[in-house]
Amino acid sequence: MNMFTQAVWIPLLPFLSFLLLGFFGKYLKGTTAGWLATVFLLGAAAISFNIAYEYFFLFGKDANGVYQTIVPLKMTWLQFAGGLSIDMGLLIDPIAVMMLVVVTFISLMVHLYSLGYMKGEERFSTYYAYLGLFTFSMLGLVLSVNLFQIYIFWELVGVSSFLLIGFYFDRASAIAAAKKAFIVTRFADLGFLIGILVLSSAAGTLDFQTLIQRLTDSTGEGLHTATATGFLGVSALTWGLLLIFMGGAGKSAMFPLHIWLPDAMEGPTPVSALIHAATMVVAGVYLVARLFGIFAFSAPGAMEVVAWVGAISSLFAAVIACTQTDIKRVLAYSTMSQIGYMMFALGVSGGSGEAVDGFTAANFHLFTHAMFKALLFLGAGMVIHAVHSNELKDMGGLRKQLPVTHLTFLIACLAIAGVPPFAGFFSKEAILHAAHLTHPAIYWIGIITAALTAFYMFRLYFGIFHGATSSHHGDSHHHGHEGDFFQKLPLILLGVASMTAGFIPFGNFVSFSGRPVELHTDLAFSILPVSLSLVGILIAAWFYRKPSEMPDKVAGFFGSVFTAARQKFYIDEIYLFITRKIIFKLIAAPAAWFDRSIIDGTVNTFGVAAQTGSESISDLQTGKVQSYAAWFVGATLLLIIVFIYFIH
Amino acid sequence: MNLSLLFIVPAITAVVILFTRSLQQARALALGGSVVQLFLVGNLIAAFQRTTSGLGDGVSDFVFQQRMAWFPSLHIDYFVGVDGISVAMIGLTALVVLAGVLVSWNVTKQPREFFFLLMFLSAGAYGFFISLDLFLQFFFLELAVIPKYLLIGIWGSGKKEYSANKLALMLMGGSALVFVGLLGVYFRSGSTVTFDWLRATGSIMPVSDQLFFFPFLFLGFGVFTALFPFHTWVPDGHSSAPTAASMFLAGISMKLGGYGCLRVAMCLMPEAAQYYSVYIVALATIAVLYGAFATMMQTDLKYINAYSSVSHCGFVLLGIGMMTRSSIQGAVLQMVSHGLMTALFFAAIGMLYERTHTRKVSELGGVMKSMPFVSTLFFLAGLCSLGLPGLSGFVSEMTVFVGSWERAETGYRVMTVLSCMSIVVTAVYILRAIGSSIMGAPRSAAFLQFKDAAWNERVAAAVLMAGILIIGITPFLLNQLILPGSEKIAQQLQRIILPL
Amino acid sequence: MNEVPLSHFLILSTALFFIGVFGFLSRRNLVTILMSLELILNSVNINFIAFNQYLWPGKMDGLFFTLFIIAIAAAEAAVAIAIILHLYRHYRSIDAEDVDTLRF
Amino acid sequence: MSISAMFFYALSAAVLVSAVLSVTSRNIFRSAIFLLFSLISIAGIYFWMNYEFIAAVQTIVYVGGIVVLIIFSIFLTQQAGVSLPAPMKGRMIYAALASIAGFVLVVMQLLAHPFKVDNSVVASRGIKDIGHGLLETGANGYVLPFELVSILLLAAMIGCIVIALKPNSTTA
Repeated sequence: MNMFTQAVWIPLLPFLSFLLLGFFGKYLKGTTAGWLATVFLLGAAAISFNIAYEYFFLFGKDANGVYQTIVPLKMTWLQFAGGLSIDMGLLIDPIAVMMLVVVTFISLMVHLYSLGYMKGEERFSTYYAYLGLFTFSMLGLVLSVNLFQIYIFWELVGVSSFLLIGFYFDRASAIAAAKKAFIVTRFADLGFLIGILVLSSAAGTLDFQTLIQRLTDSTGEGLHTATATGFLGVSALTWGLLLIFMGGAGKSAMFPLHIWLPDAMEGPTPVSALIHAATMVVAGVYLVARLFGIFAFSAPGAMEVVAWVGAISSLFAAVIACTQTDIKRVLAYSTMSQIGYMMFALGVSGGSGEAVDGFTAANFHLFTHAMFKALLFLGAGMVIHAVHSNELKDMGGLRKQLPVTHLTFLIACLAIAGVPPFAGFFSKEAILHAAHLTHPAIYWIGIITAALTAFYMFRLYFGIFHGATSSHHGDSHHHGHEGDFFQKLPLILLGVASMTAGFIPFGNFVSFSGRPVELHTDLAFSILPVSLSLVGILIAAWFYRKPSEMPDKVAGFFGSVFTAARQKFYIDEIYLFITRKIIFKLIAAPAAWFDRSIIDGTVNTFGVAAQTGSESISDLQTGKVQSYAAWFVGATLLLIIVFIYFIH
Repeated sequence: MNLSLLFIVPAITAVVILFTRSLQQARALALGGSVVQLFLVGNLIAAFQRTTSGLGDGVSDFVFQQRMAWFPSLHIDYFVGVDGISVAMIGLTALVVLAGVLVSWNVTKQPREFFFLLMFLSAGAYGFFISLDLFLQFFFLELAVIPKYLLIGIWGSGKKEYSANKLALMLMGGSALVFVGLLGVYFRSGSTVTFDWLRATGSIMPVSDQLFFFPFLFLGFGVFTALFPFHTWVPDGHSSAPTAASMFLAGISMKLGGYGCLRVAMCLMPEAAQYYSVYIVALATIAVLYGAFATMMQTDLKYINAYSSVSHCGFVLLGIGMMTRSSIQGAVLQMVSHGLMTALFFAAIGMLYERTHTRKVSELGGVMKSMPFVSTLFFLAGLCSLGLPGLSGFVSEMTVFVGSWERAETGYRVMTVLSCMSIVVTAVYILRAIGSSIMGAPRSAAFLQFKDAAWNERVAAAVLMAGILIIGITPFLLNQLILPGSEKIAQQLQRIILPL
Repeated sequence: MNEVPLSHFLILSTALFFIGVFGFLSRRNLVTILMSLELILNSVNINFIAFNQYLWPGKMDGLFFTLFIIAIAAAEAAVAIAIILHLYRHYRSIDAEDVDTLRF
Repeated sequence: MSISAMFFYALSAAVLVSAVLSVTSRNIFRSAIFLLFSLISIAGIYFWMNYEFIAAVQTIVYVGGIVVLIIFSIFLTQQAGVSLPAPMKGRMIYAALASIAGFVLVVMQLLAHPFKVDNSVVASRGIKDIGHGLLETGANGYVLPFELVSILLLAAMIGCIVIALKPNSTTA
């Protein structure tokens, strides 16, 4: 079993690359730093794939054919005096291995792609150092054995995301976006932290395995106390899980904590592909999946919330995505929408029966989504490099100029739209099937979202690669090459993955019980979603393939709804109102004023009182000997009288 | 290990510095003294580990005890000894003082007196942490006040006279309260008068006396550690003080208070501590949140760090007030961690100020380009302050939170949750400060010309960073030092012998 | 002389003492203040002599004290007058009200 | 009342009257002269009590020394014939009240106190005895204070010279 200790190198290699580049990066010329980091990551990816192979095919199963949870390494990191402890270690189970593969693979692709994309940047080595830090943190998160360990790496991915979003730190918008991302997720993490405290105090442990075991054992004491005590009519356990989910929702940009994700597109595009599409944003899904047992068995209420938040986010984001013109923002909302899919897939599945397939479906979608969304972002990066703009209106007719990009982008669009036989089709079908079983309403939301997804993705596709060549960038032909081989390679690899990932028998590897499950692909069931997706694609083609008046007419038809969607339903404004007007004006400013005026004022008043008091007393000190004598005589007499006649 | 050396070495260094002729000599001596001190402290830690490892797990005793009669007629002894907690605090002091000497490398105004006072201060702090006799401890506490007044008044900036007066008077007021409390302990605990900490903890003071004297001791030490509402010396004092003095003030001096609250006030009067715990927790929560919110509105980097110190020291008091085993452990961790972090923050602010001559957030910007090292430092200090894992702030704050959560009463839960909220507010103000002073476009062409940190600044930063990283990445090292001590204190606090 | 009771001596000396006090407090000229001081000292001397005579006639301690007081008074007067002259040179006045530099 | 007693009361009256005049006169020179009378009357009381040596010392030191010194200082600091500035009224009233109050208080106390008058032996107080007493080193000897006073006088003399000397000879 100890062969899995090698997994420790998976996060450590990127970390070493971070240290190396962080300290000595400035001495490396050209793309050396990038190559160094890529080599390190290649090592990590190789180990991940090796582990995946060994786990899934050789040693992962126990005698009954069930995938085991293996903890090859665990050490006490911080022992609390009260009995809890934060452990650091490695936890290998199907979802962790799946995530290892995803993270290292996408990260490797991004490393390769950035060699060309970021070439000539002033802080090239810093960029790679940050990438290393991020990859390290994300892998650490994936491998966590302990609720607090996951929180630790959770924060670390947050800060690496901050660093990468704010990579162009001389742009005010980049700083604002980075701050926003960090603060919003931090706010969500507050919930996470309190959730951890609630769960740990109920279970008396922070260790995942023990925690899940104690909180799902219906005869155990931990579960009993956690459900018996409550607050506002909701049991402590449900509160804890909801608060933890709040953390997950923040990281995964679920409504209403999503506002940071579109802004996060200020970062370099490969970063968006890595962090804000494929890996970090699915951490919330991963977290819920990690604690799935508790959710499913002990807190169905919390599951319900997860399902609905996911469903609302997916529809909400899809609507907004239809109206945005910045291609990266469209992709960002699309990401949010797809994560909503995964989230409600988890939410709708129960702890047993056929519904539990939702768990597998969510992870499957996570896997396929990582492939095609990373591909979409990397493709968008190509496009943006070609036209030097993020705006859809500056693009058009680029299919000749960027053939590889065009082809791979199309594959990714087909995949995300759920057209068979591309990857997205399979995972989406599984999700819709799971929803159909338990939550028909969410199933319909899913269907509508799927159609919208097809529409806005092909709106993007046709807008970029078809239609009139934008006059604005007519001169863009002379830098019309698509970048070097190493930029194209990731596109091709990801394109292949997007085409074929659906055929992986995912249910054989990842399931809640550890036993293989058969994911549902049923022709009759698939007709509706697929045909709706095709309708979406056709409408997009009709609207955007050639310049047409239809989009404006439709926009006019929807009127204020369209405007609201375009303005992202004013969520940002609401947040601004809360922060600027309430927190700053009504809490922070009064606090600062109170401190300076009242508290400091009191202190100063004491000072002034002492000073004036002593000054007025010092008037007695005239320097005139006779007045002293007068006081002396008078006081002596007084004392004599007092002592003789009043005190005996 | 002779503990007396710990304050004798800096004291001798201080005196010898008075006889130097130039800046070069003075600073070399000060540096030498602090390096020797660091070795001494390293030796102390090693010796401590050796000695206590024989005692078995979880046993905490004061080792290296020394006792000599000092004022026999008053039963005042020269009595010193250390446990894990004091060793940790001594380690903190050694690091901060060394860094403080290094960042003051180019003090031009009366360097001899400056370094003299700095070393003198450190002698006071060392003495405070090793004392086991309450009077001796008070003596060292007072010793560490006056030099601050001079450091701020002479080498400070801004409205330095005002700040120096305010600081000295408020701290003196705190000491006066402490002394009243100590007299209470002296006369009322046990059958005979005693200032001996060990004896006083062993005997039981009548509860009515505890209830009367506890507020004196706690509030008195609380003034030192910026207990709300006695914190207002902190912003003014820190902002006017020269860099090294700020570092010392926030890094060590505020910890004298926390240490006193824990070691003296709480341990000597556990019953009163139980009784007042809810008030302590409430005040601490106010300090945590209120300090954080007040920080959001500050525009001067030093004020930002000063107010955030109020907030962070609130965690120390929160941990102390919660009185659970983990929370006490967390309070001690937070003392060490905050000491290092805030010293680093002040050092970074000092470096920025030295070059740009402004501390206003609005007048800075884009210094990352010309001063990557200083900026990274600033950034790391900020991240530590907002509790990023891998840096020390995370470890200590989480321990405080976990410990606080162990109190299941609704009121305590509410305050714990409120205190947790500060992690968001902290993120807001730290990122605002970083975003507008470090990042962004360079404010002017002059901002591209600044020189990055010099060797002395780099070493100073490295010393503090090393501490922060060691605690942040391998917290178990520090933890094994302080865990037995915290357990013992928690046990003492759980002692309920007489019903209230 | 024994028909005069001790108390009469004491009343005399008390009266002289308070006349001196009155002068000390009310006069403004430093020389007159010094003169009032001499009266006060003399009242003390009378007391010493009277006590010696009436209460301890077998001893001479009161006498010696009186002697020493006179000697000290002489020294005091000399120093005081030196100071007065110095002040006069400095302030061109020996008014006690004008001499008030001894303050905060 | 015997003649002797009447002598005492007359001398006392002289002492008090001239003392009062001395502290109230507006002419400083007259003040000094009244002081002189008062001191001489006190010397008279000492004579009347058979303390001839003290009376002599009183006459020599006070009358011959101090008063003369005072008169000299008056000459040095005061234009003759110029009357003194009027004392401040408030201070004067306060002084009078305080003095009277103090006098009453003390007199009340000493009248209430029973002094144990000793009529036994009267020690011989000749010059010889005084000389022995002053220079004796035994239990009743006063040689130490005597020496101290002599040092004090020396110090006073040097002090006077130093103080009264013009501060800077070059400016003189």
